[in-house]
Amino acid sequence: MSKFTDGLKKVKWKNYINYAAIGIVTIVFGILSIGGGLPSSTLYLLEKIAISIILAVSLSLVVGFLGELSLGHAGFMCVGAYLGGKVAAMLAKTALGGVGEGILVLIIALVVGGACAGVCGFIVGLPALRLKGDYLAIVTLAFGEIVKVIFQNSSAESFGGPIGLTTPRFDKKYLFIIGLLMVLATLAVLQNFIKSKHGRAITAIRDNEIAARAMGINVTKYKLIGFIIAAVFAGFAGVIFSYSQNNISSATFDYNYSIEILVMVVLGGMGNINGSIISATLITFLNVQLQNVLKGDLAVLKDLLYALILIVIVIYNNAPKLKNFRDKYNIGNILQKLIKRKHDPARTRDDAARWDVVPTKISMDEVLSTDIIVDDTGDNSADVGERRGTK
Amino acid sequence: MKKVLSLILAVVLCFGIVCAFASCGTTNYAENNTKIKIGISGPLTGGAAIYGIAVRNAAQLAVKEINEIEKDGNGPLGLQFEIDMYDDKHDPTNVPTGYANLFEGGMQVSLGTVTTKPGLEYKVLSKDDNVFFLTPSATGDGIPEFSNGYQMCFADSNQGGASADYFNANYQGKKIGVFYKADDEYSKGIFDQFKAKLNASFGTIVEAPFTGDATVFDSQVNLLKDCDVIFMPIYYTPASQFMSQGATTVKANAIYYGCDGLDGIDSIEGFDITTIPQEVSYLSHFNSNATEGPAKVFIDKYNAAYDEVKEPLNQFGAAAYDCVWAIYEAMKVAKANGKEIPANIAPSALCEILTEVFNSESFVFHGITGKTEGDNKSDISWESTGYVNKEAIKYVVKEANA
Amino acid sequence: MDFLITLVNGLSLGGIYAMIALGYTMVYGIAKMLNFAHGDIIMVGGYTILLFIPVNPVLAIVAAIVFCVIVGVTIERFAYKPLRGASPLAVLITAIGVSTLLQSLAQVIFGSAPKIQQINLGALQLGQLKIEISTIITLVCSVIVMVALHLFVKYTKVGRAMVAVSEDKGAAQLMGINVNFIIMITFAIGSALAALAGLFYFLKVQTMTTTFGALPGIKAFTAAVIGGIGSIPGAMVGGLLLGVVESICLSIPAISAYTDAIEFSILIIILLVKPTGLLGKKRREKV
Amino acid sequence: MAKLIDSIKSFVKEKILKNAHVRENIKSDYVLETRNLGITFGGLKAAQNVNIKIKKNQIYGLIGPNGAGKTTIFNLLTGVYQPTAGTFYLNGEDLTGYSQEKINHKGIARTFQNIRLFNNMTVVRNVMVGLHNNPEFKCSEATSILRLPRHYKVEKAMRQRAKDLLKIFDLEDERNNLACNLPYGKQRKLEIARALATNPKLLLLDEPAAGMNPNETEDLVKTIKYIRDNFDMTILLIEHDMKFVSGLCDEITVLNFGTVLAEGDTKTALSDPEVIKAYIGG
Repeated sequence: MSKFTDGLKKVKWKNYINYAAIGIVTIVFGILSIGGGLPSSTLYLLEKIAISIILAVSLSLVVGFLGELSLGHAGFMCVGAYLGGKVAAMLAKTALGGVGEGILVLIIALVVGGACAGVCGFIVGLPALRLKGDYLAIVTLAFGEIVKVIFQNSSAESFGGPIGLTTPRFDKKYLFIIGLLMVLATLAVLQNFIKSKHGRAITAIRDNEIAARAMGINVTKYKLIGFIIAAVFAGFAGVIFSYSQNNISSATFDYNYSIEILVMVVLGGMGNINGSIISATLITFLNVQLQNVLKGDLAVLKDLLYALILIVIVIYNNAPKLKNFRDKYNIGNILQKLIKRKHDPARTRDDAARWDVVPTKISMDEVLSTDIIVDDTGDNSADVGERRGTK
Repeated sequence: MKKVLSLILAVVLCFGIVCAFASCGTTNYAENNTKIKIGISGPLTGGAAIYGIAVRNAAQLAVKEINEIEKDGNGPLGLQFEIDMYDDKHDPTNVPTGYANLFEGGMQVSLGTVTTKPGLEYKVLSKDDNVFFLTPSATGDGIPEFSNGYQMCFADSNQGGASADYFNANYQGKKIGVFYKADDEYSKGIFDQFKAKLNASFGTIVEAPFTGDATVFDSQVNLLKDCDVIFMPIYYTPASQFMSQGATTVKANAIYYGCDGLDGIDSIEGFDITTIPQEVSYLSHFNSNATEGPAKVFIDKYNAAYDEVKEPLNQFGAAAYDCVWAIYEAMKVAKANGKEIPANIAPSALCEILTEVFNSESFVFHGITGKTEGDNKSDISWESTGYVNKEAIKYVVKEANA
Repeated sequence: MDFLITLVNGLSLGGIYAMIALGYTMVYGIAKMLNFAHGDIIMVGGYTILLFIPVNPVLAIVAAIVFCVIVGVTIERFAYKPLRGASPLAVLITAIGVSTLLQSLAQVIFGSAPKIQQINLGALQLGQLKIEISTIITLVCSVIVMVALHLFVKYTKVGRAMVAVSEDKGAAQLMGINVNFIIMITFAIGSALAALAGLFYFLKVQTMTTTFGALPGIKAFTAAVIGGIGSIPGAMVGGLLLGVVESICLSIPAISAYTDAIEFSILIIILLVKPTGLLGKKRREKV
Repeated sequence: MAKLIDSIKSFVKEKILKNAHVRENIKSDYVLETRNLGITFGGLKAAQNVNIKIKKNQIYGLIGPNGAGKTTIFNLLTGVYQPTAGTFYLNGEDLTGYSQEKINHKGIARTFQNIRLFNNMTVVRNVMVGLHNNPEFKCSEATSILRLPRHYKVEKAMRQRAKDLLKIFDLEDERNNLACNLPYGKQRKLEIARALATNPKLLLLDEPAAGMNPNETEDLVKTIKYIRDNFDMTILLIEHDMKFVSGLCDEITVLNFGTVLAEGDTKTALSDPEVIKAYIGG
């Protein structure tokens, strides 16, 4: 017994607070929904929130931790939605469709959608090994657009072409529960991954790629893993999205959608998973609510507001000239002073400094300013080899 | 900073969720209605807004007229009507939320969606709750798939087929070109049917598709410059761009031939159709520049009520006007048959009543869309599949310059 | 013959892309940032032209240039300047924010409905060739602008200062060059080019929407990267290449629906073969 | 089909791999041996015909005026640049042409002239990154994601090892500070600790004493000797400080303009007239 309570005391509850919060939301709303006490609008909202959180958290792995800018996250989602949706549509009519109220088909669709998106993540990750920063950003953007065009021009029998793919809708009473469970799974995988030696390696690559290489970190492997994991979860989000709609069309997954996900990640604080969760929830919630309040062209005031908040927050967090101001008037610091908890690194426990949470400013200068280490000697390595051959 | 911010956000969020809860409760959301609520989902912002706005305005016009007849409970039904519109921005992902808002707001009967893509989402959701809808302008073939859905406009396949018939009869021996939007269900749907029904004697037709938000049509103009007849199953904005970009390059005696999407092309602000040397015509159920008949009466009423430059009328609006009246007439028939229609009738109950009327062969609605003769209104009836039966007319918007 | 027309159309479209790409590339070369909002400056130019063209076409052009320069410099001053020295990712995200801001502002002011303004300058008959006059004007003007820009950078004091700043900001400052001023000038030139591009694009499109600049903006960005971002001749080559490819793809109905995919695939392939674009300079990190 | 595969194979062999370096191990008594190592950038010969031989447990110095090509040699030995001529061997194993990661796995670790720490990570975690590839701490991604007991065991052991290493450099108290908040001298020491964590056979130190005050330098000399003795380490270092070099190094190589000016015993090499000329600029 005492061993058990000791064990409980050792658990760092702070690390699990997000699981707890989402778990409680899932249980409370799940009970209400099954009891029939929730209006459809709330159910749809919860579905959307779950999808946004999965997207934002998975993108934050690439942007926040790996330090690469990806503008094609909606493209991965598109692949997941279309392929998972297609599998679901095909299987729903077969005998499998009846097993467990369609849960089995949903699981198969998730696996297929996630796997296909993962393969795309691998393909997009390959250029990431040669390209950096701005160049990689445009490649991911291009990938998203290519995926969109391909699905748009598919034949009516395969993926529905311009009219979109007809997908089975899951019972709305349960879909959001599945969505929130997927959020928990996403959190479990990503947090466990990031808070391990592998996550440390990824953060090291972001902080200083050359030093990471010199430490023997396999940069190729970890960059690919980062891209693949993010893509797989975007694919999951896509499958859930396809289950939340009767008809999906690739125009939904455009570049603006990727930007919206990026905004969620940035506003939540890059590399801050809990921040991403909160900002994804809030932005989705506001999107839906403001759409009802702001009619006509005034609806755009919402975008105007987001843009302004985005600019102000980024400038506030990053402007070199505001550094002193930030340090002086940081509410966190002020609160700390009020509570009088003096920060003494020597006395704090090992995990006191949260290495997985970094300020928005990532010292990306070096990472971004080097395109690639190339030999000035010639454009190709054959040239190099030739000289060596003549030794 | 971040912690406090997130705390505030969390509080706001909880507050919002509680608010969302407040609306939950009864299953018949229309219980407290004092008027019959007609729901519409359509674009009020974005590129397609012009259609949504026309639908809203025309529907409101019809409701106003009906309410005038039904004033003080003296009308045949003793009911008042009102319109509730949700801005879906022509984006199907907005539809679930939009539909839920309408439904939970007490919608009893609906005009469905203005455009097809959101309509594909809408038809399933409304089927689940059994809400009757009669869409003015969602032309997709699959829209009236379920028993609760009806169309006032021609379905895409009908338009494509009718156009092909017209070509077979009138344009033999001419070189045919098609300008269409490859990633648009309306355009592609009509084009596919058109191609299938067109006589083989025309030989190969010149296809000039475009996609996405393309606005530069140099290449398409170049492809189609030698054609005698150019079929344009698209909406009028890209059509007008094509015409003005190709004004000098396309054959001066060529004929532009479109479908109902071209209606309104002559009333676009900034686009002067007289500068186009070619003939512009389309096959439609309504001519928004009609100079006589019931259409003219409606157009005058519309233009008196709304700003004709900023919110121009088009066939979408005319169809919406007819939709509201058709629903009203159907309710009158039902009442005459002894059905009770209280103001707070549940949507599914109303749906039962209306489908029965619409499916009966004797129900013929007289409207302003379709072929009218003199001052007589057109005859419009529905098949039990939900497709509309009425006659289409070819309208020549502008003759070719001599 | 058809191919010739396709080529001319492609070149004129490419000229527009090149002009926009020049803006991207100059700002990248000198301020080391991707100005994602550049495409929306085109939109600002387009609306200005739309507003003033009923008054006087020449006035419209001048007004568009002036207004775009003001907007461009203002954005630089208030959104980008505070972030000088911060991480490029932060600047990029701010630029995305500015882009959304401009678009939504335009929608608040002008509404979301497309605005059409017909401009028909007629066509030129050269034997069997029939070419729109606006196409020729675009082609000629874009060539003139590119040559002028090249000469400006090469032979004027400010131009050389720009080269110096792009090579080494710190050293340039030590040499007495006012770096802030040079960056401001770069934004001004980029915005003026965007205004011109807006004019020519408007001649082609004749319709204004709030997303008027988004498509040419992304295409031009692609062009700049293909040519090697930061390189002025690269932007020209990339722009023209992309314009011609687009025109050729569109002229073949079988693949025209895939035009965007083809263009982006070309981008990816070029980047994989030459990670710095066609004419981009390689930079070596000192270890 | 088989014919096609053959033709592809021969194509790859002839066109792509035509001049690839064929690795050949040698028998060597030296920890590091370079043979005619060289690299050219365009027309610039940054290093050529460099022959260095380092015996086990030696502290070997690489000196020369600015731009002599010292750091270039380091970059060649760690795979940042690929040599255009020559080969190098670690304990007789040919490492020429390997990637940076692979060379590190084989046993060469380095520090950088301009410090490259993982600034947003704590001190202890910087060292733990160095321990990443240690076979003792092997733990697959799946193990970590599923939080199997192995994950906790490995994390704990890694932390303990990192702390032990930090103790040597007197950085234990700083372990939970962010690396970027350390004073300059301590950052240099942390870099050495991190390099040491990768368990190398040969340690390359690029100007370890740069920017340190005399006390710190003296301290560093002691530490380097301690590392050599207790970790059974061979060390190659670049340094400008002559006093530091002569007090520490057993042998040196003097470079100028990419070529070797003098080599051998520290005292003799430093008194070579060519060297004096190069430094004083006669």
